[in-house]
Amino acid sequence: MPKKTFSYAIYEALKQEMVRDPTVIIMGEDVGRFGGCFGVTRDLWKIFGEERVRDTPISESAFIGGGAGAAASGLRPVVELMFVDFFGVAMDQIYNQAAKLRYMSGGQCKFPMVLRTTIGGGFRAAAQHSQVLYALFAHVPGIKVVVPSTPYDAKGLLITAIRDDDFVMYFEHKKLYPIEGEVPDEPYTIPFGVADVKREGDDVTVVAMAYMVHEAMKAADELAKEGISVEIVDPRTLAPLDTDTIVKSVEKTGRLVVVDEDYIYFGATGEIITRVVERGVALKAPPKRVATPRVPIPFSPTLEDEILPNKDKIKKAIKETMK
Amino acid sequence: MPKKTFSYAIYEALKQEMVRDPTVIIMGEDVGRFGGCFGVTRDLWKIFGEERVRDTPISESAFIGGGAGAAASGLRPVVELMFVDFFGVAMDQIYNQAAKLRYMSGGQCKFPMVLRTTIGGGFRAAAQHSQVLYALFAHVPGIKVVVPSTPYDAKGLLITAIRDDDFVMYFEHKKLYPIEGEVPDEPYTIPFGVADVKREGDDVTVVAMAYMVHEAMKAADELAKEGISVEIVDPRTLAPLDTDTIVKSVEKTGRLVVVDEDYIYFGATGEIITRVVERGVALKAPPKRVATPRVPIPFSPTLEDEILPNKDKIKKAIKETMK
Amino acid sequence: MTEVVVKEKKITPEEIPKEKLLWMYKTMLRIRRYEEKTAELFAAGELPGFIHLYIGEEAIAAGIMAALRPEDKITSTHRGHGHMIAKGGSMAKMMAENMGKVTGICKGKGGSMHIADFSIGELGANGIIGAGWPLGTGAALASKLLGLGYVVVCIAGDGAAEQGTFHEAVNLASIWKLPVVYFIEDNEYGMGMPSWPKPGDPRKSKNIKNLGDRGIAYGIPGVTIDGNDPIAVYEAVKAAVERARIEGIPSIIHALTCRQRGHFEGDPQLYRPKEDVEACKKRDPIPRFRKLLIEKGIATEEELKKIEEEVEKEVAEAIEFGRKSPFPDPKEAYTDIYASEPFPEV
Amino acid sequence: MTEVVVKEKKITPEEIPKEKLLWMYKTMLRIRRYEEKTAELFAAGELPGFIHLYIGEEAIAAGIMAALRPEDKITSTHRGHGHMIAKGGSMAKMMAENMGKVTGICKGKGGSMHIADFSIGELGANGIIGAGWPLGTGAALASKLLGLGYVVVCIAGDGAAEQGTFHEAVNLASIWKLPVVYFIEDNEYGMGMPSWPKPGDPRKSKNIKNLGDRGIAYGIPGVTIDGNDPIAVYEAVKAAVERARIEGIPSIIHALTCRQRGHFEGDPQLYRPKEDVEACKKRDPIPRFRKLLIEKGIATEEELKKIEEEVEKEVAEAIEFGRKSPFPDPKEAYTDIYASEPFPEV
Ligand SMILES: Cc1ncc(C[n+]2csc(CCOP(=O)(O)OP(=O)(O)O)c2C)c(N)n1
Ligand SMILES: Cc1ncc(C[n+]2csc(CCOP(=O)(O)OP(=O)(O)O)c2C)c(N)n1
Ligand SMILES: [Mg+2]
Ligand SMILES: [Mg+2]
Repeated sequence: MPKKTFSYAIYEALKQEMVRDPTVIIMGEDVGRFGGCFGVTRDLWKIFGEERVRDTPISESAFIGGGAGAAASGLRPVVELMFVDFFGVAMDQIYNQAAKLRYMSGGQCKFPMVLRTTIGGGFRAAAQHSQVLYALFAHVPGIKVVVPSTPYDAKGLLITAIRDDDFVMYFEHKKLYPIEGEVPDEPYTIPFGVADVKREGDDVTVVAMAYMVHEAMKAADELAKEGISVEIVDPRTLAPLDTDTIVKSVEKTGRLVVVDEDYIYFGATGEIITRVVERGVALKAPPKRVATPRVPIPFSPTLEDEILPNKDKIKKAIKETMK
Repeated sequence: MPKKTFSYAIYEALKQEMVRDPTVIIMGEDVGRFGGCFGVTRDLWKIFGEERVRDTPISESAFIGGGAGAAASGLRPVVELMFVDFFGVAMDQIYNQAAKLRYMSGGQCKFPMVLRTTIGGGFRAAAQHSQVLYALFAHVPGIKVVVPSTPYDAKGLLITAIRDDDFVMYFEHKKLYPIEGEVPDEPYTIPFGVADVKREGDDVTVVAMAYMVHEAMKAADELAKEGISVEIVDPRTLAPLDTDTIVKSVEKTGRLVVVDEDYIYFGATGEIITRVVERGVALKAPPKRVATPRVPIPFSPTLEDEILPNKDKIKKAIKETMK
Repeated sequence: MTEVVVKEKKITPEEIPKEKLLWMYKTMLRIRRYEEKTAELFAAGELPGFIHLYIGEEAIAAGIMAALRPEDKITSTHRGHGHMIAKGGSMAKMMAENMGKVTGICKGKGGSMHIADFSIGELGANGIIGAGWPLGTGAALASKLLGLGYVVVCIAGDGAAEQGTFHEAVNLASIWKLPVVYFIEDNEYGMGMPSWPKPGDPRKSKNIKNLGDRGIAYGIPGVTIDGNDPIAVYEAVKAAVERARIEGIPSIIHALTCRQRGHFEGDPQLYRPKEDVEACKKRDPIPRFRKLLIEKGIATEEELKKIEEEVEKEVAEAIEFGRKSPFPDPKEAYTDIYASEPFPEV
Repeated sequence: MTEVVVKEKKITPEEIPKEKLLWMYKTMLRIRRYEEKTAELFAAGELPGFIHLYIGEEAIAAGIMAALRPEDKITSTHRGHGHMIAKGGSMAKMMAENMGKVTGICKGKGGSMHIADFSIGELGANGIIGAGWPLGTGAALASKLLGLGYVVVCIAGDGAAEQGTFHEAVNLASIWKLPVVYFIEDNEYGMGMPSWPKPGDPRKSKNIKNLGDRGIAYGIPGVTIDGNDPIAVYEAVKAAVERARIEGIPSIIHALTCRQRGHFEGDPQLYRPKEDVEACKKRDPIPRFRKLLIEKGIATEEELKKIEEEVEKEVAEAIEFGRKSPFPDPKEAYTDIYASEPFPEV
């Protein structure tokens, strides 16, 4: 299979879906001539024209709400929120409108809209350009939350998202863009709600998402040398969340570490641990979480490195469950 | 001690703090001549004048962000967001500005602002006027999250909030407003991060917040007759969360049910259960949660009653942990 | 502060076909009677939740819809019963909805603040002030890109015009040349907050009276009109809709009206001068329009009486329909969230 | 579309004290040299994160601050180095901040997008476009209610003027009569999106050229000025600040300038016509103002040379200070979140 970057896999999915379905359009800040803040949309504006690849003013409420209105009226917009950190200027259109209008109308309309956004720290981009925040959207009803970790997943999940008749939020970790992996040339879909066991193992289950899958993989590689066998489960979507696969893995290993770059409290780590323990799975050690503390992301490298989860913190947590 | 309603307790706290400290001001939609959408601010505009009790246009970003700017500049604003459901039009000013500017500036400024807001269903007010949502604010850094359940707590916690030099969000469940309880006439404070055991018991620990404390109390009363002894812990603040008190209770009872009117996933129930299990507390039965499913709050009484947590659902969950 | 400059009407009643004039009258009346009964039912405890009545503002809904084609769309507000009726929605299904019945237009899931009928281009009331501006703008984008030829009228209140969404949406439509009209119903209050000072009350929610002037901020036409005259509304909307449909030029229309009742049912209006309510009732658009129809010889007393009887009957039937309908099955709470149901978890 | 109507200047250079003129010149130059070095340091990998340079826009910061009193305050943006320097902030502490050092003005926690110095009334750059409009409005409210007598100038870009926060904040200040000035730096781009069409690029982010006209929408004065002329900026701000301070009348000032470099360092500007960059460089405010000072006999070559040398030295020292400073201790990550520390949990 050809190797492609995560960024290219997304670009390819967008391009193929735009070819397939003329109602797919792209909107956002600098998704056109700039090629996207991170270069993901590249030359799509040249291929499909500026009617279908629309640069917007800095008016997120208008173009996200506009995307919802367009989705309810026959278009299939893929809207870009440049950084998830900016969600606060448009949250009402996201969670009260796009997410709920179908229900409130008794199912009269649908919202085939995808909201792509970028997440993640490590770029010294400080408190308003480094967050993850997907737990906020998984908390409220009416939103499907997609968190790919590999180029293969990125393409398949994005195509599913675009073809889905519901409102989907699709989170791209900025550190993943240059990562390469095998990606088929033809379009394919990956169903929502199906976790992927990214690595099999017997001693400890690590549930990790997005870029943290890669940090967990490194940790597992190193621990393998120490004789600890780690299984890594990547949920791929947080809403719906594939509890069965996670539980099955923990039933096998008896140990659970959840790794998440989002803030630690009231988020994904607590949810995933609870999904397991409420099923009554027998644990050999208390479950652990490795996540970002409830601290605004600091700018200085020494400070940012202190708070972000990474391979070493994951290793430490895994080892603690083995004591 | 005199009996007062929850609503009056809040009013009294506001009045006493405005008398004590001339820098305390109130801002929000119809907090003045209307007396507040739920009548909480009553005649404060007459007592303190319309300079200190300011009616705003329907511009939540402007007056919440304005509150933050004023707080950083010497005022101590108590701002009202009429329903928490409206947070989406002003979330950036809440979570990226008021909550983070102190940190980003290296501690140069402080934000003695309180954002009061109302939560809760049961009023047939449908999907955009019935939500709870406090978990969203407890997830992100820089916000203190206060969730009173009784008139006594309401007054003491609000006075603490107003005197606190940090940004505090204060959540008032609409069903609590008419509830009466003993409230001292003089001002007093209740520290943040200290849970209150609202009822002592031996068999099961129920952690409940806001109006759900009362549903849990009713459940406990009924179960007492069946010989089940329920301990009810009210965290009172979610950030900070008094894990110690909760853990101590579960260590005693060995059983845990978390009751929350907020949406079930990626919220408070998962967080509280995880706080307990990650400490390795031995449980006699899997922990349980009773919360609102991830469904927009429906309008029709039959539908809304179906999804909201209540006494009977709490009883059922408690009994399941006793099997 | 600018003085209100209300645009001079150019169309005379004689230039409008009689059926349209009678349609407007009947529409206003249908709304009025529906709302009056709603007030009674609310007081009697038959309508759960929040209810915001349109009484006194009927000329707007009638005038707007008289200027639209069936395929044109609107976005509406929490005060949306009138928009729904005028756009052609079923009174019975709306009444059933507001009673929380399964036969309601939204199956009882939305209620008064969320009534919608996509089949007639009523894209939804909204519980969030100002949320409709972007949503309608997006619907206009779909019209343009898919070549569907419809225009969207985003209707919302004077209060909604202070939300940031107004600014963003109008600017977007202006630069993208979308077929949309932004219609501001200025009923002089946003809940308890007056649009501009009242006797003994210095508060105001804006510093200009003529919100039509805001068109200048976006390089589009804007106008302030008498919102209690259905012909003035019809004329302004007709012109704006034509510009929008043919040239992709959006407009702002600011219509002056007033709220005869409280913000919501049960509001004692303690914040409001009594004379203000009286003054508003004097401006009632329905007797005024009725008088005009008679005086100009457009309709006879008998014709109007007949309309009035038809309306009474329709409203009574709507109530009957609602009352007889069952509440939804509780398990219906879990459907209609996603189009791709069943969803693995709620 | 409206044509740009740039307000005629009334003040002549001769009417301004020489020290102020020289201060403006020096300030512009201090910003320029600081930014040039910043570009070099960024390219060399000495500055982490995102860096947005102010090169070409210096006349605005110099002109604004020349009109302010020390107690007046500003809110700033991601492109805020120039505002900080002109307001009187320490170059050295800003450089240290941008290097992520503990001696930085924000202890290394904020970085370039969040530099702030409350001690001089610089209430903070902001990573969120448009966030400063409400924040500054609130600071103006505090000035009014506490009788502090300062005025706030909210400075942000043309892009920021399309955010809903602009609309809400300006309306609020207008009805509340707050001592605030909304200053729009129109550098013709918001990232890669032009303010109005460029050769071969039909895009635009607004449909009017003269954003000063937006004052009409709020019933306040608005003006569009030449943002590359520090005297024009000084004049407009002086008038606006006086109105604000004495009468509580806010204003909108729209200043036309241009961005000589990419949106952020590392931006190859592929979306931008090459001629546009060239044209912008030709409009450079610094040589223009220098020429004026010489031609009008206000300053001699020697005087200006001396200033230029001082500036070089100051910048060199700032870099030196930054370089020599240590990075913060990692545990500092957990402090400064709350004023009431220690907080029980992070
Ligand atoms: C974002 C938001 N803020 C506040 C409210 C509460 N609220 C409901 S109706 C209303 C007044 C709306 O005024 P206007 O837009 O003039 O409409 P009117 O009720 O006068 O028809 C307010 C403040 C809301 N629903 N949404
Ligand atoms: C709410 C928000 N949306 C988008 C961005 C991304 N962004 C950063 S700078 C910028 C352009 C800002 O343009 P303008 O306000 O004109 O300021 P300039 O950079 O031209 O000085 C954009 C879109 C952001 N930081 N915040
Ligand atoms: Mg109104
Ligand atoms: Mg710009």
